[in-house]
Amino acid sequence: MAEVSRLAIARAMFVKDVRVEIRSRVVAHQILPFAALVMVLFAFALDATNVLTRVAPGLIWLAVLFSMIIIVQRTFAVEATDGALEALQAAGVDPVPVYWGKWAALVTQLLVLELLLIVTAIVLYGIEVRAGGIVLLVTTAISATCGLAAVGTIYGGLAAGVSGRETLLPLLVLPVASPVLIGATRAVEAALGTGGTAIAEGWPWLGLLSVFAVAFGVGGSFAFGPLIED
Amino acid sequence: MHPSPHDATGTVIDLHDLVVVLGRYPALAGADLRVDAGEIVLLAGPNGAGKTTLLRACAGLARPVRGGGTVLGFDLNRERDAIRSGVGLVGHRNGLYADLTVEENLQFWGATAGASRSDVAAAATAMAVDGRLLTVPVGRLSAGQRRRVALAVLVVRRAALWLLDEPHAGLDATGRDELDQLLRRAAQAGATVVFSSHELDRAQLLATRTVSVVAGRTEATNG
Amino acid sequence: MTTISPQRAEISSLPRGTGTRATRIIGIATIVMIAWLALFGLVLSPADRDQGDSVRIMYVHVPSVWLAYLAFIVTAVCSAIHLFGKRHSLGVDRIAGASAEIGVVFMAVTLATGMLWGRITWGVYWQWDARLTTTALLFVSYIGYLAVRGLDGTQQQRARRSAVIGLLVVLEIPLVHWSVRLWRSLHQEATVLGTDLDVSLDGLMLFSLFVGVIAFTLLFLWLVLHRSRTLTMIDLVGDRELDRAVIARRAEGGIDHA
Amino acid sequence: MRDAGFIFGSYLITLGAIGAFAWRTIRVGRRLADEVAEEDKPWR
Repeated sequence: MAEVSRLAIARAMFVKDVRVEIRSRVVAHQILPFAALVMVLFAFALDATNVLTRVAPGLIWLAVLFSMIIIVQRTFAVEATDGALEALQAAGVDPVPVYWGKWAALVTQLLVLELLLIVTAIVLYGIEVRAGGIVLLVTTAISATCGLAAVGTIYGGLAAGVSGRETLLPLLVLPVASPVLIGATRAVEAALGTGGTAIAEGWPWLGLLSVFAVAFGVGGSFAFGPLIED
Repeated sequence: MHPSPHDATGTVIDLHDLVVVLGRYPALAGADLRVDAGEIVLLAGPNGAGKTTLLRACAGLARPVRGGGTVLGFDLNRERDAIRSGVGLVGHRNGLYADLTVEENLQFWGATAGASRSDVAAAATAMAVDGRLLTVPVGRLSAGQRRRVALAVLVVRRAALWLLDEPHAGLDATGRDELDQLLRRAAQAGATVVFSSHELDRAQLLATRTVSVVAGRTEATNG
Repeated sequence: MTTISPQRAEISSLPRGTGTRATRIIGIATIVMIAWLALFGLVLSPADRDQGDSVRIMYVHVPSVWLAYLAFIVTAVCSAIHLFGKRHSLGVDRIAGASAEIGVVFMAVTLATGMLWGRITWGVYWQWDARLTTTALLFVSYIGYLAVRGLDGTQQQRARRSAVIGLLVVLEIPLVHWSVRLWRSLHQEATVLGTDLDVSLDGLMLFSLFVGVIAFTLLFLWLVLHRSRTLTMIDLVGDRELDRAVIARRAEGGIDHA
Repeated sequence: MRDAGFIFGSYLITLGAIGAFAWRTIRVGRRLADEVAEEDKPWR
């Protein structure tokens, strides 16, 4: 068989995932509303508005983390329902670009989710995005998302398919993702100036997030194949 | 350099004493299978005999805990990737995305195998997938139509060995006859076909040889 | 007859089960040293000038930390050996599994004794210190590792899957540590443990801590030997059950190929 | 001794965990050892 370029497989995988979402609208019609609802529930739990503005960055990332678990479950359910992930294995398709493709699709979905959550926080929690912090905000969102998606895709592959494994996903993902929660929250605090933090305080966190994304992106490329093997 | 799968000649499957475990249950308890190029082999046997697992093992999917051999000339335990790229398995599940159209599914699988757009169109024609169906989401197709799309994927991937699990299930009489024709044509084009069925009489119309699968083992019979 | 009976005699003089003469010696040495540690820590040692009596907890806390991290290092190394070694040895995988179980138990001990020490010293059970937080997340991660080991599959599948997870956790540790340290350094001047643990250790204290570390290392060795042998037997029993199931399955068909 | 409860508690936790884990390991090991043939045990 002709050697297929990894990039071509990854692109096919990405296009396919995005198309499935555009057709099915599960993320748009179910998971995004869930995430927004979580933001409302945070407000009920934490009551006072000044508390909410103070902790808004953390709440945004918490909502991202929990929604991501559901998105990952959904995106691998798409693969598992008609045995497509198994068919990919059976066809001897290189798992590395499969991982990249699914990673890219997850990144895309998470970025949309984060945009929605930031808007929700502006509306509901009264946070304000200052002009100087926009660059930090955007770069933080991108690097944190790359890291989160890398972790989510690794363990999503392991949890895919076989029943009884879905419950394992949060247990595996959340401890690994905690540096992202810490880093992304502090960086967004700096970007928004929450509690009087300066923008400059955010940059070291961006370093952490980038290193995390690279480490788990590379690690996932190697780990994904052995983990989806059944 | 890989030999082109369509050139597979001689012995395509040569497996000995396979034991495959599902959970803790030995679905295969020492099965042997030998298939030559160009054959259309029927795996016959009651439900639960291990036909599905045997097909999955041949595809390099179900890993044997004991036993081994070669598929397409590659070692089952050590060269699974090489086996997989030459083998096509269609099981109870078709490996298609219900939300995508027939064409998009074929293009996706074509892209993973490096096939061109014209290959995709040709494959659809070869498996008698109605041109009007190309733009219909797979989720809206009938079972028979879906199976034909799944077979078209094997054509797109240029699989040399077709492993089909109960391909006749859920099809009406016309559908079965059409399927038989398609599979004969695929065999003439150079593919080797191994398929399973629990309806012996019907399936023997297609098969050039029958292998019985009973209680996780195989037994050659004439057919 | 004459060749068999001396062997029999030798076997019966060995400890039962997973024990051997070596593990028995290690076991006795461990008990003696832990007894000394308890005697010294609770009775003989003086209270610390700054910390008071709470320093006594350190004599069991520090060796448990050491053991827990030692166990995880062994798990990581064995995972790597399994994955990158030519033989993909199942024996190494069982040592990784046994070691992770031990690590989880002693991580729990570490966290519990650490909290008690913290309650006395800081007045709170928990501080968001880099070391504490990393330890806690490591603990949870290895619970996940053990859950992955428990998934269905062949022994080879289990070994490969858990080895991959074992190495991913190694990737996680420095990132967690870095993130928590960066986080706390922005809010406080220094880590709590870093300043407070500067106790003036006199000779006997140092000696006892040393004894504790040696004792727990031996304890680890003893536990890992026993536990990995037990895991070997679990796999053997699994193999034998499979043999039986294969025979039973063949009998179902009524075909006798043999 | 001040905070004696905490201090004795920590020793109890440590020694208790060691004891419980060791006991369980030995017990499971012995039970299985009776089921497995001597020649299958590499440490024998």
